Amino acid sequence: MYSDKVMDHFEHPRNVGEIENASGVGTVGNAKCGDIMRIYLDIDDATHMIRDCKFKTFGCGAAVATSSMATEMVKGKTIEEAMQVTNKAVMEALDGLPPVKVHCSLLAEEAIHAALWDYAEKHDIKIQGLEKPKSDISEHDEDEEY
Amino acid sequence: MYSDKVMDHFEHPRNVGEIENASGVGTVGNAKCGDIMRIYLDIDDATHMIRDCKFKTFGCGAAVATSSMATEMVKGKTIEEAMQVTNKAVMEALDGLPPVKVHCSLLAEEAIHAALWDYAEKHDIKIQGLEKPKSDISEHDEDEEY
Amino acid sequence: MKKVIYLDNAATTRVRPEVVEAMLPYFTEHYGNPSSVYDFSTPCKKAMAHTREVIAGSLGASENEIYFTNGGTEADNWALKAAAEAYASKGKHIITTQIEHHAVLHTGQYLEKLGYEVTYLPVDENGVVSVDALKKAVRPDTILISVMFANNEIGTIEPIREIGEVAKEHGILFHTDAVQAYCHEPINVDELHIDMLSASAHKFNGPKGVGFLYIRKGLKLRSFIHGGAQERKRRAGTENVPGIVGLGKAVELSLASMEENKKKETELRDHLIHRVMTEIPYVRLNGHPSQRLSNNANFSFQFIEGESLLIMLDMAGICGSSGSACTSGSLDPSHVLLAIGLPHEIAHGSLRLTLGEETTMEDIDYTVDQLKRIVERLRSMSPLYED
Amino acid sequence: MKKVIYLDNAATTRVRPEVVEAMLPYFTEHYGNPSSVYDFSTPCKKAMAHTREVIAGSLGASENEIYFTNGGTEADNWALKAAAEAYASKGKHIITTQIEHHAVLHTGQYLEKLGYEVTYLPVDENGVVSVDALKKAVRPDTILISVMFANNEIGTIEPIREIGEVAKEHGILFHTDAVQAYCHEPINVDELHIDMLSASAHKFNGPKGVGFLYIRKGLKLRSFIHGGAQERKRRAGTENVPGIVGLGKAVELSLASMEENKKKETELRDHLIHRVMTEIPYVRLNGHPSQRLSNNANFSFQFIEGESLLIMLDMAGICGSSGSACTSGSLDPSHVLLAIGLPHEIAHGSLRLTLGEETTMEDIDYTVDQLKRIVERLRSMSPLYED
Ligand SMILES: Cc1ncc(COP(=O)(O)O)c(C=O)c1O
Ligand SMILES: Cc1ncc(COP(=O)(O)O)c(C=O)c1O
Ligand code: FES
Ligand code: FES
Repeated sequence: MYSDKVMDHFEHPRNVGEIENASGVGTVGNAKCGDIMRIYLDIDDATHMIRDCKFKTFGCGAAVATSSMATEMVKGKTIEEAMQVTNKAVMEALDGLPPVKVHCSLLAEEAIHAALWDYAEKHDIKIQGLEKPKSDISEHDEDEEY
Repeated sequence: MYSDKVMDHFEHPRNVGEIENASGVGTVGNAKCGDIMRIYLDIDDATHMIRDCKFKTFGCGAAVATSSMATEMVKGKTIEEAMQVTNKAVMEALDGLPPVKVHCSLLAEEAIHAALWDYAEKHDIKIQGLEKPKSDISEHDEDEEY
Repeated sequence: MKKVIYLDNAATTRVRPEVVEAMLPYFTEHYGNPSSVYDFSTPCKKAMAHTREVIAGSLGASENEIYFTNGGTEADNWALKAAAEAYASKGKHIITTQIEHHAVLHTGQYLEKLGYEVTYLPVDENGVVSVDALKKAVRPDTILISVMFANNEIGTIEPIREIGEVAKEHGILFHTDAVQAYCHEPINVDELHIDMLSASAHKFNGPKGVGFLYIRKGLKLRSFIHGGAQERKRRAGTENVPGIVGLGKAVELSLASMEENKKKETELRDHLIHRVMTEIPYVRLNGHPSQRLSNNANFSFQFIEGESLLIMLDMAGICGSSGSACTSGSLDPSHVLLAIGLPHEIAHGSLRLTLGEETTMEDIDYTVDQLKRIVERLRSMSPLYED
Repeated sequence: MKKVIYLDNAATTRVRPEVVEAMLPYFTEHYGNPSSVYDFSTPCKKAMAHTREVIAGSLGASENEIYFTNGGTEADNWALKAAAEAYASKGKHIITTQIEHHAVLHTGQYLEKLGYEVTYLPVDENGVVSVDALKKAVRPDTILISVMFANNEIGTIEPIREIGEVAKEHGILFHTDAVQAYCHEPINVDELHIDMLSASAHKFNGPKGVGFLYIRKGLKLRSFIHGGAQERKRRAGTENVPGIVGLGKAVELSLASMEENKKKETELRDHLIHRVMTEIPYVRLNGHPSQRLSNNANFSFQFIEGESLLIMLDMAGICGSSGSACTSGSLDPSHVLLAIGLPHEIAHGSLRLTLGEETTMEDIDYTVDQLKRIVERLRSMSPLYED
C-alpha cells in the first residue's frame, strides 16, 4: 500500500516532539478521517530562517510520514522557501501516496501554513501567498463513486 | 440419476419390436417432452390372456425402461389383470424414477390402455375402467416453481 | 475406472494441473484478506493485480475495467440488470437474441416483469443473428444490445464487429456474453466496440466459481451485489483469491496456446463432422458450417431422442450433451435448436460434442464408431423410423 | 519469512489442509459439470449432496433448504432483495440494525432507493439490539426483520431467539446474517425461528468464494441470479464444486471441534483482555463483556489512531484490524463503534484481534508486549496525549 520511503518515515519519523516557546504553532484536523496534526516552528526573526521544526500527529501512516518528511523539508529553509513546500512536493519526496491518502499530505502542508500564520500574527508581518488556515482540511474525493 | 433396475431395462430392453397383425396397437405421445411410445398386444380372444406384448419407443431412458418393464408386467396376464398395471406399479418395479420422469411411466400406462382400447373397439367389447386414450399425456409439473 | 472420453468441454473443462498448482499457496499460505492493510495480505493483492493485468492485456482493456465475479452467470446478470437500472431514464428497451444462454434470457424475462421491453432477435438457419434485423429493432429508447459472442450449443460465432458498430453508431451500450469465446477466439474490446463482456474461468481450463465482467471506463454501472468496498466499490464480498489466481493462470496458458490449439481442434472437429455426416444417414449438422467455435460439433439424428443417446454414449465411456448442461433439468427441446428452425422431434435428437485440449484422433474415431452403433440401435427401437 | 501472528480470523481464516485435500480431486479428476447426465459427473453430484446434508444437519434444517452461494455477501443480498420483492404486496417495511455488516446495510440502502422503508434499530453500549425497540418498530406492513447473529467487529452475540419469537408472533420473515457465528456458535433454525440464514466458508477455515443461504421451506423467495436450472432453479450458474466440497469439509471439521475450540479460544481471549485492560491505561473493551464470540477482542486506545497502530503491529509481525477488513477502503470510523456510542476520535483508535484455532498463549503474550510498546510510542507522538 505504501512506498518504502513512506514506511521508512513512518517507522523512523524525523522531528517528532514539541518545541518549547516555539515561534509558531499550527494545529489542523480533517473532519472526515478525524486526524490531527500539530507543527512547531523555531524561526530566526532576523533571517526568517526555520531553525527547527517538530510535529505531533494523531493520524494514519501517511499522516505520520508526511509530517516527518514535511518537517525535514522546511528545516533550514526561509519562510519564503518553506511556502514552496507543497503537499505535491512532499508526496513526490515520499515516492507517492495512494489516492485515498492525498488528503493526509494536504494536512501536512496546511499544518505548516497554520504555524507560519501563527508566527506572522505574533510578529504582525504578512507572508506572501499565505492564507488564514482552515480548521478543517479536506480535498475532493478522488474515488469514482458508483 | 436412474436406479440400477432402470439402467438394466434401458441397457437390455425386453420386448422391443413389433407384432404383425397385432390384436391391439396403441400409440401415445407427450407434447411437452415430445416422446412417443407404441405398444403391440397379442391377445387370446377366448381367454383375454395377453400372449405377447412388444413396444417401440422414441424417448428418454425412463421411457425405454418403463416400456420394457410394463411389457414384461402385462405379458401373461389377462386384460383385467393388465388393467391393474398402473404407472405406480411400473415405477415401483423399477425402484423408482426421478420426479421429472414420472410422466414417462404414465406414457407406458397410457400406451397399454390405448392398445387395449384398440382391441376393445375392434372386438366391440367394453373393458372395465378403460377410458378413451388421450392423444397427449402429461401430468402436473412436480417441480416447485419460483 | 474405465477410460472416459470427455467431449463436453462447452459444459465445463478440466482444470489444468498448472492452474491448480498456482492456486494452492493461496489456500493455506497466502490466505489473507486482500482488503487488509498488513503486509501478510500483500501477496494476495499482487496476485489479484496480476490476474487483472493479464485479462486487461488479453482484451486490449485497462486493469480498472476488469471486475471479478463468481462466474459467467453473475456477470451476465450484473451487466443486464445494472445497465437497465442505470439507463432507465433514457429508455426501457433492450435488444438481445433468441439464442442467448439462459443467464441472459432469464434475466431479460425478469427485466420484462420490471417493466422493460425486450426484443429477442431471430437467427437464420445457421444461428447467425441478422444485423439488418438488429438495425430495424433499434429505437430511440433502446439502451442496451446484448448479443453473445459465440453460441454454447451450436458454436456459431456472431457478427460481433458489425453489431458493435450498430451499437456505437446509435450510442447504445453493447454487452456480449463471451463465456464460450473468451480464450478460444481473439477478442479486442475497442476494435469490436464492446462495452461490457462476460467470461467464466471454467470454460477454458480454469476453476469453477470465478469469472469477470469487463466494464468500459466511464459507464455509469452500479453494483449488483452490495456490501464492502471491494472491486472499486462495484462488487462486494471477500474476493475468491485462489479462484482469481487460477483464472489468471488459465488465461495466460490459454492465450499462449490458443492459435495452436484452435488449429488442432479444428482438424479433429472437421474429421468428426466428416465421418458422422458421411457414415450415418439422416443426420444434420447444426450451427454455421465454418463460422463456428473450433471445438464445437452439433448434430441432429432423426428418429431418436437425445437423452437415450447420451446414456448409451455414457455406457460407452463418452461424455456428450444434448442441449446445454445447465438446462438439463428441463424437458423442453433446446431453445437454440428451435430458433434455427428445427422441428421439435428433430431438436430432441441432438448431440453436442465439444473438444478439449486433451482430445485425440483416437478419441474421435472411437466416438464415431460407437455413435454409429448406438444410433442404429436406437432407431431400431423407434416408432418413427421405418427402414 | 518472518513469523506472522495472525489475529484477524474475523476477516478471513487459513484454509485447513484437510479441506484443500478434500477439494483437490474436484479440479482435475472429478471436474464434470454437476448438471450433466453422464456418470462422469456423479461424484460431483454426490459431493454436493454430501455438503448439503452436512450443513442441513448442522442447522436442524433439511437438505432442500440449503442453497449454495458465492459467499456471505451474496447470501445477504439475495435474502433481503428477494424477500423485499416477494412480499412487496404485503408491505414495504424492513427492520434491521445499525450494526449490520455493509452487505446488509448497503443492500438496505439500495432497497430504500427502490421505495422500501428501512428501520435501523439502535444498540446499547455493548452492541446489543433492544428487543423492546424491535417490538415498537414492528408495523402491519413490516415484511422482514434482519438481525445479525453476532457482530463482526465487536463480537457481540445478539438475542436471536427473542428476536425470532417477535418475528414469528407477527408473522414476519426473519433473516440472520450468521457469517461470523456459523460453525462458531451452535445454531438451530427451528428453535430460534430463523427463516433465512447467511454463512460464508472462509470464516471457518473453508475456502473463499463459497457460502450458502438457508431458506425455510415454503418461502416464496425467487432467484437473485437468473439463468440455468441449478440449485432447484433458485440460483443459476455452474456450481463451484471444489468450493462446495471444501465448504462441507470445513463444516464437518469445525463442528467436530467447536466446543473444544471455543473453550480454548475463550481462555486465550480472556487472558488477552485481562492483560490489555490491566497493563495499558486509557483503554476500553468494546462489545459485550460475556455475550460475545469466543475469538473476538476489540479495544479502543485513546489518543491514537487505528491505522498507525495496525502498521506498527504489522511491523512486529502481528495481523490485526481496525474496523472490518472489507471497509478499509473507507476513512470513516466504524459505524459499529459509533453505534455503541464512541466519539469519533476514540472509535478511530480501535483494534480488533480475532483468534483462530492455531493461536497460542505465546502469541497472545507476545502481542500484548508489543501492543504496550506501540501504544506508548504512538501516544508520545500524539498531539492529544499529555502525560
Ligand atoms: C454462453 C454462456 N453464457 C453463460 C454461461 C454461464 O456461465 P457460468 O455457468 O459459469 O455461470 C454459460 C455456461 O454455462 C455459457 O455457455
Ligand atoms: C457479519 C458479516 N456479514 C457478511 C460478510 C460478508 O461475507 P463475504 O465477504 O464472505 O461475502 C462478513 C465478512 O466479510 C461478515 O463478517
Ligand atoms: S487518513 Fe486522515 S490523515 Fe491519513
Ligand atoms: S422425458 Fe418424456 S418420456 Fe421421459
